[in-house]
Amino acid sequence: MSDHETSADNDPAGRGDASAWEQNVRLDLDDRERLVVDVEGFEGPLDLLLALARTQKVDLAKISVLALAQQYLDFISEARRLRLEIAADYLVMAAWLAFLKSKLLLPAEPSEAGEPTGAELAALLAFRLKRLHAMREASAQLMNRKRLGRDVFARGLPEPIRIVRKSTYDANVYDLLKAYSQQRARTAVRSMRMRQRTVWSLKEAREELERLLGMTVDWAPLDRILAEFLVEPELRRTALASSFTATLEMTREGKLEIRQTKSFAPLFVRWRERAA
Amino acid sequence: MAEDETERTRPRLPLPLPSNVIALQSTDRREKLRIVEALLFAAAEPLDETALASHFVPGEDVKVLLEELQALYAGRGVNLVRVAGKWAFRTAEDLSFLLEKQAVEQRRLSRAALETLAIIAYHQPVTRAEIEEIRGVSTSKGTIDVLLETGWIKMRGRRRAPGRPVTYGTTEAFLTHFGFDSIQDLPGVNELKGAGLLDSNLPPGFSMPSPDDAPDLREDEDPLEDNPQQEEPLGDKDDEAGGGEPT
Amino acid sequence: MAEDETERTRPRLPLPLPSNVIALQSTDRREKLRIVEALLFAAAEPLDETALASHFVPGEDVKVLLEELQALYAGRGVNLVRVAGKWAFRTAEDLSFLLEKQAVEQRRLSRAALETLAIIAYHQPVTRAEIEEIRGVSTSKGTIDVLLETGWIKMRGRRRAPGRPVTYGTTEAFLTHFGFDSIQDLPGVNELKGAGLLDSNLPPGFSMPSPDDAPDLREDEDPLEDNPQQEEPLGDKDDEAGGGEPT
Repeated sequence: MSDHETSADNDPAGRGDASAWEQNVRLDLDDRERLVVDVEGFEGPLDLLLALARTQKVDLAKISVLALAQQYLDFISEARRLRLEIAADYLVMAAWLAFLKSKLLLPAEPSEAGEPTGAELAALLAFRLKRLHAMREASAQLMNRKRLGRDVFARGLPEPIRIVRKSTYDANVYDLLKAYSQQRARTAVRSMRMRQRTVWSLKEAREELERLLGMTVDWAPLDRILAEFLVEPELRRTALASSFTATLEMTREGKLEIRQTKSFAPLFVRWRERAA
Repeated sequence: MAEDETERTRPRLPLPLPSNVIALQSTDRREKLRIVEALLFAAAEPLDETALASHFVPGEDVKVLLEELQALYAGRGVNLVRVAGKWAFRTAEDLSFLLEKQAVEQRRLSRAALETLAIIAYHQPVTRAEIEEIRGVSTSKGTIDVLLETGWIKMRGRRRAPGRPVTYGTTEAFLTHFGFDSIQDLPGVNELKGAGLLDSNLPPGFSMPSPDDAPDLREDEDPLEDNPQQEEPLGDKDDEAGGGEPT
Repeated sequence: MAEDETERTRPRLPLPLPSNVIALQSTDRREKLRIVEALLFAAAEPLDETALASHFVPGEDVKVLLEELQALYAGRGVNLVRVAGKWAFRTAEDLSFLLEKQAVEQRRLSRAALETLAIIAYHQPVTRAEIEEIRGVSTSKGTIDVLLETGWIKMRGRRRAPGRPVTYGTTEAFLTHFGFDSIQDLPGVNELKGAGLLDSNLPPGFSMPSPDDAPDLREDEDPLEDNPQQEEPLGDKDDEAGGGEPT
């Protein structure tokens, strides 16, 4: 019961509670002025009819459509007398009810085929009123439900599904070996450059020549003197090139003598000071 | 008094399970109940049996587990309920007074909107013209917009009739909010049906339709266009309102 | 096995309460428990005892109610836990897997990771500094982390050298993934040349080690500490990188 009252509060029109609602209407009828002012509050002619029907204080099933039609027409004429503006659809309903009333009062004429009789039209109106009333009740019942977020509550702290991102990695042997090979080759180039330190510099060649020539007294072919350095192909070129340049330099300085019988023939060198 | 209330709110099961049932359960069964309990407790939305079953081996009777869990929570501060054909934990109905602070401020619906909602619920699928016919008054676009905003109603399709008016129906959120397991649980639906009051057309005495929120379109419904916004039916109010005039 | 899990995860309480405790409770006490239960369930955040007490007459021992409720939920799919001095329901820890959804992403290893992996495979056991020396560039912590995540490499031990850097080696999963029967099946120089992966005119003295993934620690390796996390070697990059500078 307490729920009922709460909902009446929540329902702005307060129509959920039948008795309170009826009271309102009765109050309106007691004071015509107020009723007319309240016409604004009616949601159309059917709503007004339903309100008037309530004043008959009978079950909607037993309602007197004729009396209701008269009530409606009285209401409209009263409103007109007060020079109130009445929406068109209320007037359309009034015209229709006047027609219905005449149909109900006059003895049934042999009507044209398919044209409904007065009783049928009355039943139709009664049905529509009942149906609207039923929907009103239903809406009140709906709003009186134990509603989620108002009367009953879901978990306030739902625990969300966590997405666990799991990565699976893809790599194939080819990529792996290619990566290794390329990076090793890359760094191998770098380390070759470091090996160039073993390449003979001019200074190194001079020192080596001085040492080697010191052990000989006579003309000796340069490549024989350098034999020990010419085994390794890597070293051969640099040893020869640097020694030759060094030989020329030392000759120019007067420390060495060079001799060659013809182009591309072996180059002979000897220590000049010894010879002298 | 409190006892009475607990009894009243105890869910469907005819008899409370004896309190030693848990102790008798096999550990395996107890683990299964724990899993269902944890899933439903954690979920932000009601879960259906299929979703729950996906955590078990095929063939597991989740429904039996759910009913056992429901019995376990009957009379507790939190109950296991069925809504919209799914399962969810909810605070016990009789404790609503406690939780007023938690209540989220809900938009007050106008009387017209409430009536329209009820008509859509009971008469769905229903067009705006039919709603107006029942209410005997034209329904403003705003009223339907407000209801669409609540998420309780949706546009379902178009009636295969002149003007191809949009048909409206209720959503799962409607069932969830009002705590219905299915639309057939609407209060008084059978009585209304019996009295012929769910027929949007006349006269009574013919076969009565039931409210139907099944998403499948009826015979006389066409799908909404891909882009219903473009042919928004609520704009052309004048055309449709014609159906609502008193005849 | 399921038995074990339940036992293991049963919260603090030394003994489960007998299952007939609820039945013995007075209706009044049961109502109080229902109230606490509903409040905690609906609350959008953990509640402290003061907040809960505000729903009872002054002097009510909420703590005792909470402990009783906690005992009631012990061993269930949902437990009542204290977090930061407040109370909340939480999915039982052993069921947290229910709330996880695996999203598997297929990812490609970066070039740096591939190189590092290959160096670890050929040169293992190898420290990060040594990897950097071979690669000629510094290796980010992330690269090694990713490789550890793949499960293809592992920390083997620590090099008996200043700074005691971690040594890395490949795992069985590495062999499985790349389809090697043993680590010795990694191709040598000539095979790589034959496959066109290595240039044929490499400098003399270019050599590749014969890989060895034997799990036994080498002479110059010490075991990892019992708790490698605490002395996580990957963090102190600077220290280790020092060892990797070209000398």
